[in-house]
Amino acid sequence: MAMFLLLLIIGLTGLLAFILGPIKVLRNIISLIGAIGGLLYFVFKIRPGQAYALNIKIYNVHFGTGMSALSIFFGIILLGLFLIFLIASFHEDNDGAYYMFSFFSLLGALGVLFAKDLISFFFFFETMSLFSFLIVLKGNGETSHRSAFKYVMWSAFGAYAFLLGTFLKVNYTHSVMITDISYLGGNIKLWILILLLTPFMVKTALMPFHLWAPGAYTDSKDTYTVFLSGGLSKIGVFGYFIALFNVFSQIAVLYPWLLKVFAYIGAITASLAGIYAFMQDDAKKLLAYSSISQLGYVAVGFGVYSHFSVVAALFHALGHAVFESLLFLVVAGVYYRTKTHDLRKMGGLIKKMPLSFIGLLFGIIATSGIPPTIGFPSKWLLYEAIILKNDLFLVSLVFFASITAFLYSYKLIHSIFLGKLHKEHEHIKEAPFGYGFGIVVLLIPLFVLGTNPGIVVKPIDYIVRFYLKPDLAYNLTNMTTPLGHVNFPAIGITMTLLFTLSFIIYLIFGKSYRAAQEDNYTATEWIDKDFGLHYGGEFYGFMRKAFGKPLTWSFEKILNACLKVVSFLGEIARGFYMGDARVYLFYIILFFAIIVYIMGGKL
Amino acid sequence: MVSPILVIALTLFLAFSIPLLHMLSKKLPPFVPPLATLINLWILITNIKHVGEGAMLITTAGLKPPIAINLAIDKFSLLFAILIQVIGFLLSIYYLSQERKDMRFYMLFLLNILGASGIVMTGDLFNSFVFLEILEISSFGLVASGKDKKALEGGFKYMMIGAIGSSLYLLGIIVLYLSTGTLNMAHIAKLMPSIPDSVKLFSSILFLIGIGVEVELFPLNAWAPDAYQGAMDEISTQLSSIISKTGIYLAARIFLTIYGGLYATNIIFYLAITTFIVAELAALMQKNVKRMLAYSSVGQMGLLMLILSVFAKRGDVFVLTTAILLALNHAFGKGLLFLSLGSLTGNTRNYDIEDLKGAGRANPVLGFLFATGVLSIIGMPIFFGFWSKISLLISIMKANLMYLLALLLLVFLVELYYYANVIVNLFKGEGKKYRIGVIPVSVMLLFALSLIVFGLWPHPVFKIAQNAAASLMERSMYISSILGGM
Amino acid sequence: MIRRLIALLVSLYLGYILYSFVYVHFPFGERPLRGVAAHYVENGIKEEGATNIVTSIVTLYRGFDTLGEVTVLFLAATGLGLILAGMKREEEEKPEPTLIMETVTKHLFPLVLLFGSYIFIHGHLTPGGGFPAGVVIATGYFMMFIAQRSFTPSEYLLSATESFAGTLYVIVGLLGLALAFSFLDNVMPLGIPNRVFSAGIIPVIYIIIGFKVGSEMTGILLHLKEA
Amino acid sequence: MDAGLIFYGSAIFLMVMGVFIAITGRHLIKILLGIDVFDTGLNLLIVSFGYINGGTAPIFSKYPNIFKNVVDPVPQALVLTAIVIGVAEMAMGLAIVMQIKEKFGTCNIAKLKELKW
Amino acid sequence: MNSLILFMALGLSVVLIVGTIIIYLSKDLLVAILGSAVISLIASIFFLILQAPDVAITEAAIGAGLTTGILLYAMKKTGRYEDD
Repeated sequence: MAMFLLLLIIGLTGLLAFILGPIKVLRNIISLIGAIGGLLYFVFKIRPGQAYALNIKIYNVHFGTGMSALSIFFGIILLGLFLIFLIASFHEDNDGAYYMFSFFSLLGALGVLFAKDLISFFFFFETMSLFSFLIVLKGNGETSHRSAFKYVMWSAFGAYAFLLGTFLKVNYTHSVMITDISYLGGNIKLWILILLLTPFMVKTALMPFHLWAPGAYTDSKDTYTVFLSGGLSKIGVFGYFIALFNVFSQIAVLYPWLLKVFAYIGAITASLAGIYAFMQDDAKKLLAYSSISQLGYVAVGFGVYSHFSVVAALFHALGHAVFESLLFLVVAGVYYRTKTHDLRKMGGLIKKMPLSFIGLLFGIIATSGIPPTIGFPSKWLLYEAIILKNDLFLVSLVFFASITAFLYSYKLIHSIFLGKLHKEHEHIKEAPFGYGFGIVVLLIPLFVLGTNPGIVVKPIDYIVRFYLKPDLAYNLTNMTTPLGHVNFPAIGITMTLLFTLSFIIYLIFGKSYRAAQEDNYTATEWIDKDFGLHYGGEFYGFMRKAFGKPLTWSFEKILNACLKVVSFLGEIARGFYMGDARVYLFYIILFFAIIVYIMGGKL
Repeated sequence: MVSPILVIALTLFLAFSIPLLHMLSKKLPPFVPPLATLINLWILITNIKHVGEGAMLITTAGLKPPIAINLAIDKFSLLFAILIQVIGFLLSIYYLSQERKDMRFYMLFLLNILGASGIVMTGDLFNSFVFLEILEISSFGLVASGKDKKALEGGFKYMMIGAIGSSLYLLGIIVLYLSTGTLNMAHIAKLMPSIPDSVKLFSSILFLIGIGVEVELFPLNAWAPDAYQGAMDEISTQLSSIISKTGIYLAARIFLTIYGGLYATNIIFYLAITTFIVAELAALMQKNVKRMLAYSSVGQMGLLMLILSVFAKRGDVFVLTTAILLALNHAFGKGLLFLSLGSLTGNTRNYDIEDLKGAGRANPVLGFLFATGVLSIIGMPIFFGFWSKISLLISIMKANLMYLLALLLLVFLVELYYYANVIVNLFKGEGKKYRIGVIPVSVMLLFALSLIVFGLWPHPVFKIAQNAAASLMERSMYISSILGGM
Repeated sequence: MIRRLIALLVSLYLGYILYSFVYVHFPFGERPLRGVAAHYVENGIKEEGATNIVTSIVTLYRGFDTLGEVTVLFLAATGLGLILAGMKREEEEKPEPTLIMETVTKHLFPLVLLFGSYIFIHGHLTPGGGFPAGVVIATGYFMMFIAQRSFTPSEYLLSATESFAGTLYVIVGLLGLALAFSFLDNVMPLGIPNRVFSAGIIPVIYIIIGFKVGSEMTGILLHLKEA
Repeated sequence: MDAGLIFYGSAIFLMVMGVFIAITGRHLIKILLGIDVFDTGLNLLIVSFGYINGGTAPIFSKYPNIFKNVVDPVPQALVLTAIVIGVAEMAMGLAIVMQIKEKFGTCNIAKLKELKW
Repeated sequence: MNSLILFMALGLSVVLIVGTIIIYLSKDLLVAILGSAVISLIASIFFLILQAPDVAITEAAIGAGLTTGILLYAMKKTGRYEDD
């Protein structure tokens, strides 16, 4: 019963937030109470293994909804992130409907975690994508309606594929519950798996299905992007786990090539998205592509399908939730103050927004997977797993992807915080409390889990151990795999020591000196005082020239091609109704004649 | 107990008396339709408990069925009768808010409701032809009553096709009469085995065309988009919610009860699929939102006929329950869409997508109503449409027509494409703000609320639909309860 | 041109199919009197008292159809009025009726009305019932519209008789329901066949239909004249 | 040639020609005429179905002696209703045609192309 | 059905066929309307031959009388000749 109570709490708070829409203060308090209540209730009341069978006898099928440990893991991530998003969102001016939609999208996401049968899975999955679509539609950008349209189309594409997969499964196994189908004959089970996987590939924006993600992330409200990219994409990862373990556990035996393909898609997504990322001049678009690329790693982790590669994938999913939302939160704070996302218009904000700078600094360190932070353990485990599988091409691809990660993170921090402060930004203050609180709260797990990952690896290992032979020895602070041993706090401390040492050396012996704007060779162009000679814009211009040509080709072209085919069919269908009533009458007579001719034999 | 024949007698009495009331005072006629539909609703509801197993027999002219005409009301027809009265009542309340119309408009509307409830209740074949004529003449009259170019053109086209369609329906009835000797539906159903095969086939083709025109099957539905688009918004609501549902009832009654789901049903199966695909593809290309809704409702009718033919191939109660769920969802959803579209465009009858840009933002209540209608028709979770779509897919899966299921999902994607396009355009940019009266909004809110409430707790609707479906399935029970062992 | 040819060919093919089907299954005149028709013929007079079986079928056995049919006519009259309501009346001159026309129609008109009322009063005895009677009365008025210089019956009166007759018809039906628990039942005494005052409510119904159809058709013609 | 050919033949010919005129007529009233001819043909067909060889009209004017060889009365009753319905449709159709003439200015159905595609 | 009536019916059906062809061909609507009146009249006679007096009177009154009247009124309003 606990699960329904939780969904009820969240649903009711959503409704209350809508009803109290105009009274801002009351609405904020109510939603805050709802979110915190939901989180606490979830942490204390929900236990793994609690199964609830709510049998709505609609189709003599009962919506068995139960709790697996994995759902708790993702549930906590979702509710935590939602709380952070909520606190930050109070600074933006949102109306009651916005909060209702966000609460209902959370409700949908939690419902997906609890669902034990495919139809209620679909029900909550559709609720989640419907209400997040409505929020993206309410977004502020002028292209937000185009990206909302793409978002709903892609998630519907995924949802209908899932529905087809469900009904194929039910047709062959006569049960709508999430049960194993690997015993089925023929390659129908392959089709069912691919169909069931599609919505999750769409949700985690894997390469062919990622077209909606940049638009949706950039055009939805800044704070909601934190929840959208950090929280809702985790449902995709949860879906991977369900599809690859609960629904089709013998996949490694029956279709190993599929897993290899899946891993390679993940790797290609990671690297290509990374390249796209550092091409962007809009901070949110950059982060959107970075989020896609990080999720690519998770797909690689699942693709490799060994025990600790899946652990790495789940851990990376958690890491992604932490550092990606941190980065989005910082950019949101910056936007709150400077009212722009354009990297070219920013610069030198380090003096004005020190906390955001620190937040972003550790965020990008985590994104590139450098030791003290949460990004490192999962990356390390991932590399170990791939090397163990001795698939060298995959390793080099993933390695290339993490190089791009480093490139776009540096561009981000450089363009926003370093360089020269623009004139109009002189007076701005630090990001308000909401963002600051979120940054601080997110920094804690960044370091704590970075240095002693055992806290999180224990529950994940407990989950994955059930399906794959465990070959990872670990305790709170260090891990040993067949290839090597690592002690995370040690590496963390050495990295920070090295970093501070090199910083001190730079300060003392550094040859750099502060030059005024005019003391500069400007090829006879007169640069007046406030023209920001800030190297923010064409940061990787030469990269774009080098990679530019192949990158202009995109999946959009395939989409437009099949759209053209459909509209051609539409033209034919439309042509039938040509407007002249006599022709309509002729259709009836002709139809009568044809039917009689076909049935002629028996007349 | 109040005999349901009063539903028809009273509606007729009030329709005839409108001119007399008009002479008393100009303001009286608009109040007659709500009164009439309310009384009918009351009569029908009191009769729910009397309709036990099989059909309730109400005789006319004091003689037993095959001799005289009789009404045969089973749970299936009672459900449709109540649906017609409910939507009729809501629409008549909607008309109250509009400025004083010509009194004849209310007479036509009332006679339309009479025709629909007549078809739903009658147990006699020729009588259904007469009521079908009443329904068709009053509906193309209502369509043409818009009096502008589009309305007149739509009305004329509907009239032309409807005239030929109903004549062929009459020929079908006559052929059945000649081969069985009676005009009573139950009696014909009983004597069906004695009819030679080719007569059965030819008469089922005639019925296929006669009812196909009414139910908008593929080659016969060319009139539908023009009539829906031409008519005024409340009339298109009436077309989509009342008149097409009566067509579905008639198709179910004739093809399932009389023919026992044999002859014309596999033609209908392929026709219905083509209707659905052609209509949805044509809707994709529309720039005019009203014509898009027209094509979409033709597509939904194709879906309904598809479900009926699937039942005829592999019959079980669940498939028929889906048909009823789909009919209810389409009646309320599409009705809401047409009504809110009217107010969204401020009754300027200019329905271009570009002019609708931002209208949802400008008047949020109407935007919410239109969005509810669209989301319910598409089948989104919170709304009633979800359950009807899921049960549609399950029943097709049960008939294990897997390729059909995949095809339907593909076409649902197309449907989502053009609906999402409308929703997105509605809520972006700056639109004009229109003032709408309290009554129209409250009527639309009722439609929307029913969609949401039944979406969240579909159990009661499902039970009602299951009873009605069960009673339609028992063909022999229907025959024996009417003819009483004749 | 080809389109007309194809249309002709297709309809001819359909005609051929229909003819061959009908020729095979329902040969002309060979069908025995069976089922419901046999019942009507045998005890039509006993049950309904009217010597004209077709009339007893139309008004009583299938009286509900006729009620529907009357509604259809009523529907046509109101629909016509509604659609023609907004027409602009262009005043074109009406040709001056000659003296002969005027006087002849003036005298003929009452005879036509008499003939019409004869038809619906004897509906249950002689062929022809309420509908042709009403139409005959309407053609009488039609003749007056054309021939007379200014002869316009008051629309007010026409629609009053029309709706009054309609309500009366429903009341007669309800009478049947009240007295014999079945709508449109023949509650009045059947009397001796072949007499004017016989066959229960059939003459009553036909008189009502006669008035109703007469006023309706005149109404239609009036609307068309003035549209 | 037997009687059936004349009655069935002419009835079906009327129906065929009616549909043909309705399909190829350019003027709206010509189309309505086509539909009217089709209806008349249909009514004639229905009544000729009802005819029984050697049967007389189903009216027993000389009451006491009821004779059995009577024509089938039911199709006649049905046709009575069908004729009236035909005229009702015709009246409504003409009203619409008159309004179309006023609003469109022409009665040529090819010009009625406001609603297409 | 003695042969005299049959022969007359045959003659009438020929008139019928000619009538429909006239309706089809004539550009002048008045001729077409009168053609349809003739068709109704002949149909009414056929009804008589087929022993259906009720239907004959109704068809004569409504078919020939009223429909022609309505059509003539409509033709008055919408112009007599077919404009292409």
